[in-house]
Amino acid sequence: MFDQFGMLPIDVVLGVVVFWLVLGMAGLALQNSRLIAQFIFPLSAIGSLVLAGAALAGLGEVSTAILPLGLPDLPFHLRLDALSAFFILLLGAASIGIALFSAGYFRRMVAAELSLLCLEYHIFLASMALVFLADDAYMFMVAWESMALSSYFLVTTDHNQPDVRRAGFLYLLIAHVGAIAILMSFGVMQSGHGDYTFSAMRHTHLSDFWASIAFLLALFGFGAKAGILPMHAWLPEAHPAAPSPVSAMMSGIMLKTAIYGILRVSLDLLDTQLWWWGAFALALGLITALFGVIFAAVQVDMKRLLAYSSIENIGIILVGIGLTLIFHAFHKEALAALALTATLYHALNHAFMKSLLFLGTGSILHATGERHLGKFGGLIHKMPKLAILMLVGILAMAGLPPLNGFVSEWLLLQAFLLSPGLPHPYLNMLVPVAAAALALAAALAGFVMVKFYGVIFLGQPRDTTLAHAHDAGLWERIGMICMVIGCIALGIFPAFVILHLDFVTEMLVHHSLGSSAAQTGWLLLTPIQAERASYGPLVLLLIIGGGSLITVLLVKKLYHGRLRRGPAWDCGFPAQTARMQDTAEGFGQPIRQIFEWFMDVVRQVPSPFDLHPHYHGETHDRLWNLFYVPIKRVNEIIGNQVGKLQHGRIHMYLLYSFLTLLALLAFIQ
Amino acid sequence: MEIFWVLGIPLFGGLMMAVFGTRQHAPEFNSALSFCTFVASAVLTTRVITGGPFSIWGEQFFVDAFNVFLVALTAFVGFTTSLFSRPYMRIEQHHGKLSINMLRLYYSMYQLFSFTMLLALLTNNMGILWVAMEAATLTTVLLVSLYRTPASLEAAWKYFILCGVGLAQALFGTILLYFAAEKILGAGGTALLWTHLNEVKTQLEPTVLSLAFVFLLVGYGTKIGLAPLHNWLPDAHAEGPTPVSAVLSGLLLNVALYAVVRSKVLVDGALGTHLAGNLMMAFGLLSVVMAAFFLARQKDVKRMFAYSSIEHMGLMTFAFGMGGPVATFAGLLHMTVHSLTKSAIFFAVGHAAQKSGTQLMKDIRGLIKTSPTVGWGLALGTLAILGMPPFGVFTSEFMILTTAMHTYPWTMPFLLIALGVAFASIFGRMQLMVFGETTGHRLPHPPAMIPVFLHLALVLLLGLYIPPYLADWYRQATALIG
Amino acid sequence: MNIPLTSQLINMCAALLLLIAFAMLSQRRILSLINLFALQGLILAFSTALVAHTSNQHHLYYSAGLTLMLKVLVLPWVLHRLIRKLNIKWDVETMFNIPTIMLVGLALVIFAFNLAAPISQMAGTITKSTLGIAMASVLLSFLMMITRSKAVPQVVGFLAMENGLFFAATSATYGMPMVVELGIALDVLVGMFILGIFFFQIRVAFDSLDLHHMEKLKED
Amino acid sequence: MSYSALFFQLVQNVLVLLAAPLLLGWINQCRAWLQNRSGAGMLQPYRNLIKLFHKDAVLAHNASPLFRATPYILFACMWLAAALVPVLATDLPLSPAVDVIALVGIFALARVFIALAAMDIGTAFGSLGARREMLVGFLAEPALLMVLFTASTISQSTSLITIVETLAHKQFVLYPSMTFAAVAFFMVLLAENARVPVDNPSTHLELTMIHEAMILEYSARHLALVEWASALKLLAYMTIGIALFAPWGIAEGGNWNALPFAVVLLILKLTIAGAGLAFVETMSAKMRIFRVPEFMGTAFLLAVLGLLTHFLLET
Repeated sequence: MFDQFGMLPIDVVLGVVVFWLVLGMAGLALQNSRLIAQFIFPLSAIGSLVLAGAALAGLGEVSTAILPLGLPDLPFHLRLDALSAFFILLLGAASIGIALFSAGYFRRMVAAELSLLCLEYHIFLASMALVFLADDAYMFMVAWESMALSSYFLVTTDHNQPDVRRAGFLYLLIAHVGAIAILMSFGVMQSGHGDYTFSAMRHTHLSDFWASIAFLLALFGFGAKAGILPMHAWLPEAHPAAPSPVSAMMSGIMLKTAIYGILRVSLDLLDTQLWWWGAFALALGLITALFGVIFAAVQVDMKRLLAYSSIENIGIILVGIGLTLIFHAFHKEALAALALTATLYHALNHAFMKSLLFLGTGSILHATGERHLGKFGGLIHKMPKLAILMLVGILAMAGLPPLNGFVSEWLLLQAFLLSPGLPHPYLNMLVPVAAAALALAAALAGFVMVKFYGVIFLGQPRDTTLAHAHDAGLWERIGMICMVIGCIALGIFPAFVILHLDFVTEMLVHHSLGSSAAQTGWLLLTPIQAERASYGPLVLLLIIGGGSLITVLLVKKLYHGRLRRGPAWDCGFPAQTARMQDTAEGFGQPIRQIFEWFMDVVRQVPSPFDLHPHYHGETHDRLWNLFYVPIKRVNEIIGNQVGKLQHGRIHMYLLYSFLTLLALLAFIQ
Repeated sequence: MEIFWVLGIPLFGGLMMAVFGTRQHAPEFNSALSFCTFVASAVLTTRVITGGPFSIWGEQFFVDAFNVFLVALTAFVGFTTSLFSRPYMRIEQHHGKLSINMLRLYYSMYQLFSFTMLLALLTNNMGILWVAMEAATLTTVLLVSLYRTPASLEAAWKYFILCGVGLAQALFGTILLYFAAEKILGAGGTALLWTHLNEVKTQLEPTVLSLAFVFLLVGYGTKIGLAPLHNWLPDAHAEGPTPVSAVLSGLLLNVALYAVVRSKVLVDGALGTHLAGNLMMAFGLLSVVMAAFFLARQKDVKRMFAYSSIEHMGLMTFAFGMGGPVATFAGLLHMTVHSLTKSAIFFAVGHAAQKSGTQLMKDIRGLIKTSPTVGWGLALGTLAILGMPPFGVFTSEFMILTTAMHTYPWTMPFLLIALGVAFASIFGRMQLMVFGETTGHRLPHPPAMIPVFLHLALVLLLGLYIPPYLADWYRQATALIG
Repeated sequence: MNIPLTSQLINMCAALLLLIAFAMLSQRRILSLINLFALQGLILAFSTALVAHTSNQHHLYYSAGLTLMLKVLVLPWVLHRLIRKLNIKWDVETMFNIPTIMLVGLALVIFAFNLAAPISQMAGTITKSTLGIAMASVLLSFLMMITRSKAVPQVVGFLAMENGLFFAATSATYGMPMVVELGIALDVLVGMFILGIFFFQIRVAFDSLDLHHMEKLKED
Repeated sequence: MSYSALFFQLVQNVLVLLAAPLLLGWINQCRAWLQNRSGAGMLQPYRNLIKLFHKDAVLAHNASPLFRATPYILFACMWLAAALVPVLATDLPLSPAVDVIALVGIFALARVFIALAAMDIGTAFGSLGARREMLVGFLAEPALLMVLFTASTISQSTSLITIVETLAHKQFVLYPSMTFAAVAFFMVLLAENARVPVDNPSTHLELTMIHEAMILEYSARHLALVEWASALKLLAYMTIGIALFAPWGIAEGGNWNALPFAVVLLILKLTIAGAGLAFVETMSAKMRIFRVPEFMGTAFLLAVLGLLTHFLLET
């Protein structure tokens, strides 16, 4: 695409990165809200568009570059191969809408804060692009931590609130611990020859033990960023704390950098893959997915709900990675390609649908100033345009045909179904159970999304302030429409998408679905063979859409269209107040009841004689008490013990030094 | 000749300040002296880089890539600290904490302290090195007790006794070194010259040298602040004036580490084993871990960063202990960036504490609101010291950790836990100080934030791009250390 | 075995030094402590002079003179003046169990001898066994510093440690190069000077030189 | 795609549309007989539909467009689902577009829409129904998927046609896995179609109703479409059951000759299945709503066990 200008895709990508950085600086220099919102952010969207285009062009070819920065013997190596191009494509495509949305969303922010935010926003974008581009461990880590740092400052935009500070702290802490683990993983992979380039790591053969260590460290490190259990604690805190476009970017794009990292390390940098890595990832992914969706079902804060839903989706993606690894380890490359395709597809889908939903919550937040689900209701009447866009989002998120969420789940389930025949009996047993759990998670996602949409948009308004809600602005809608288009296009034309994903699967597992996926044309998606499985979303859409239309027409034609408006019937109940609807807590109640052993529920049940009864229930993460609190306690205990060493008496200090001396003398003797 | 200027200016300055330290423009004069020292050291540096190592005055002074780099660093940080102390000390005076005579003492001792450090770095004689270290202790003891408060006296007392005793061990180590060397080199002047020792190091008696190294390590290690010999360090940092904390953390600890590394080179040569390295690694690791857990319970901001210095000195000791081109390179780099960053942090912390009127972290709030420069300086400095890229501290930690991961994987859990705990402790507190609603009030003099951002910019540069000549310089030093 | 008289004398001095170190370890009264310190200095100067005589190292005479000046005359005088000025002449140390300390000291001596044994084997000097004693007295002084609760005895312990070091330097190695020795002497002098100032400041700030008052800076 | 295939598809489309209420009528009639009532006759559902279509629609004041659109979407989904299941012949051109997973997806789509519509008015019953429906759904959906997976793994395909062809073609083998699956499927069928013991389609009792609670606010043509969709759903489930567990006698490919036999056989199967359903419904009591998750959980467990059994015993 860019060849005629004598540019490689990687040059274009780098150009966009620089362009973003310049935009960020310009924003800092401008100090003018209106200009930044209406000028910088749309330009940033153009950058994203160019980036996506370059990445699309870069899918098929490998290009490298070296920047004269970095360590003395290790300049920044950059490489645009299929895997990075795919994720850059994801970044570019998803950030278009976010940038356009931001143009509307931030226009009323205080200039000083906005200019700072603009800088951090663009550094965040640029560092994510560089994470994908990096071809040596040092550059990767620099980009990785810059990303964490810039997003930390974005999360703490509203730092006057203690909750926000706490969220930011937790976020950066977990991210940093993860980063150290990643660093150590690179340390294992560079295997002592001091060459930190990825190409050197690719050519290093590690023993199974060390390869496993590297993999586990990477899984831990990247998992901390992705929100894989039990490192997920930051996610439901940080996403609600951040401004909505930032949440969208973090959830939609940043989490994928971790996925990228896991894929890069496990399938590209390590030359051996052991099957149990896959089984481990699979199990972890399932637990994460189920955990996320169950907690999403009981949330009462709309952004927390979406954050937990992100945990679920990351879990699903990890399941895909696990399957890929299992197949790859057993040299079932076709199946590995299928599972990998599903993984990548889901990552792409999630970028669009979750960003869309987060952006939507931003509009709602602006219109109502509320995040608590218990205060909403009936917004479909106040914000009809937003409601339509969000409907697409929740349907996609719930994994319903013919939208995109379904495609990737379909592919993943196909991969599960085709897995029998693995040379390992336990795995064969694990796989159906895993498929069942995955199906359960997917079904629960439907529950969550119905709750989300129903409580916010449908029913009667639960709060009087909602009367003043206004619909999303033009820029905001344009941004969200970009996302909606993405969701629909990805849902309707899977065969076309998979043709592009093939570059990645070809690179990582040396097999692609291309030959079979589109063998019956772009209309039908047939990952292996038409007889084994096929799916035609466009046909589905046409039939359901057409069927509905025909029905409407027929009903209108054959009968009549008479319609009266009246009060709701509700089995004859006379009083119809908004308080009679299910609250968000109420809607989640069955899930809470079923999975109560799973969570830490604090309830306040009103007494029967209370005239104004208020039920209050809070659900906490049990892992917090099981995992994080003990760590904190141990830390404190050790801290106290260590603290006793420093008790102010100089004699004891002398004694330490004396004993140290004696011990060393004894030692060398 | 440059060496003469490098040493002469601060020595002369110290005497001058003792006389003229009460004048109104004494602070500016102080900065000017430090600047001259810096210029002289820069000239010296260029000469060494272009012309290679040389020694003068009967080989009593010796300059190679290793020490000239520390000389340049010391002179530079000495200069920026003098810039910082100009408004800082004026504010302290304004707040009534210091009298004019104390200021005279401060400026005089500041210059002498610079002199002793530079002497320790430039001398070729292990004995003089010891003398200079002891002298550095003595000058800083007076600086630490500058405020004459009970707390500062206590801190200074502990500092004096602990470091005095520690350095006595180092002297014993030096004597043992001499004892071993005189067999080969003969009694007299040359037997303590490092260059000569270095030439004959393989012939030195291993048992004596291992014994000597233990004493040297314990001795200078006290000065480095290695756990469990570190107990003076937090007190001295917390109770002294902030510029002193900055140079203590940023420079003096480095010089002590320099002494240990010089000794290690000799011992390694004599022993042919990795004993010295292993001891250093053990000390380093212990320091990192213990400092991390100490960090978790700090209330005083300067004390906290003092523990952070212990942690980082531990990391450097660990790196030098590991040895090998990458780790040694990383250790040198870490010395540089730690000096720059930690002194920048102390500058910011000093002003923050002045703004809030306390060093207790719970009473320092919302710095970004009232003075964005102090707030951002502290925030960025803290993030840098915590090893966040793209700052240079990360660069060296990257190399240290990846090397350690490969060579000594068992150290990894300790390092991971320690770095994590340290991060949580420092970062959580920094966030509270920087963000949120403010408690501060205006300062009577504008804060000196240029040094802070100058240092941070350099650290940022080192994180992203190490200039080739600097890298060569480090490499030469690495080759020397081995 | 035919050991020259000077060597015997030096060994004798070494033994005496060790004895004094033990005596200091068990001494409760500050004044006697200072006197013991002066005595130690005297023996040190004597033995240095002896070494200078035997080995024909002339600079060691300067060292001996320096020691005599500094450690026998100046420092004890300064200390005497100090305690008179600060009026702490009658301070009595409360120490914990002296026999225990002595036992620990004994163990230290054995340890030090053990440590120095292989080195003494190869020492070419006439005074090869002195290294162990020097090390022992350094360690004993260290122990003394640990067990003292008042500031002045602690400082005396510190100075005694310097004496031990000096003994090691002269007897085991015929003395360090002159530059170094001068430097060390200067440091000791300046250190004492600073300490003197310090004592006054501490006295003003705490009303006492008892180290128990200086336990405020700690982790709490 | 041959014309005969198109013809088959068209025939099936029309047939399911027309036959669905009849099946419902038959079941209701059976229930009546079993309960010693005379019953309203098998054609009563048709009469109901016609009556509803003729009425004026009444909408609540705050009904949104979503509320109005839902019956049509629901109807289209169910129609599609019912039309996809190969019951008479296995040569259906629409079938490749929708495999078993997509089929489950279509059911889920319909469920989400009806649940959303139920919440739209903001009545107590509506949201209660929606919540319960989603509760049932989130357990029923994976169970159904697992049942279908059992069949898919046997036939190595998720395409309904291949499944049916494989199962019909194979020698009669008693698959233990399919037994588990059959039981699970039957439980899912009961739950998904709002039958006793999970739900009771013929009462409006607030404590128990699920499906009816959701459609309380619908009237006239909207209600008619919803009811018709329910009938279609029941038919679809019945035919899926037949296709999975008793596929014999289907006209494979576009075999015209086998068609009459297939039609007769299908009618027979449906008759028996309907009667069986009525029998089970009559014999069991409506369970408490809190028991439903356990019931569904059992179904899910059975389905997973079925799949596991397949891997254990049959591969």
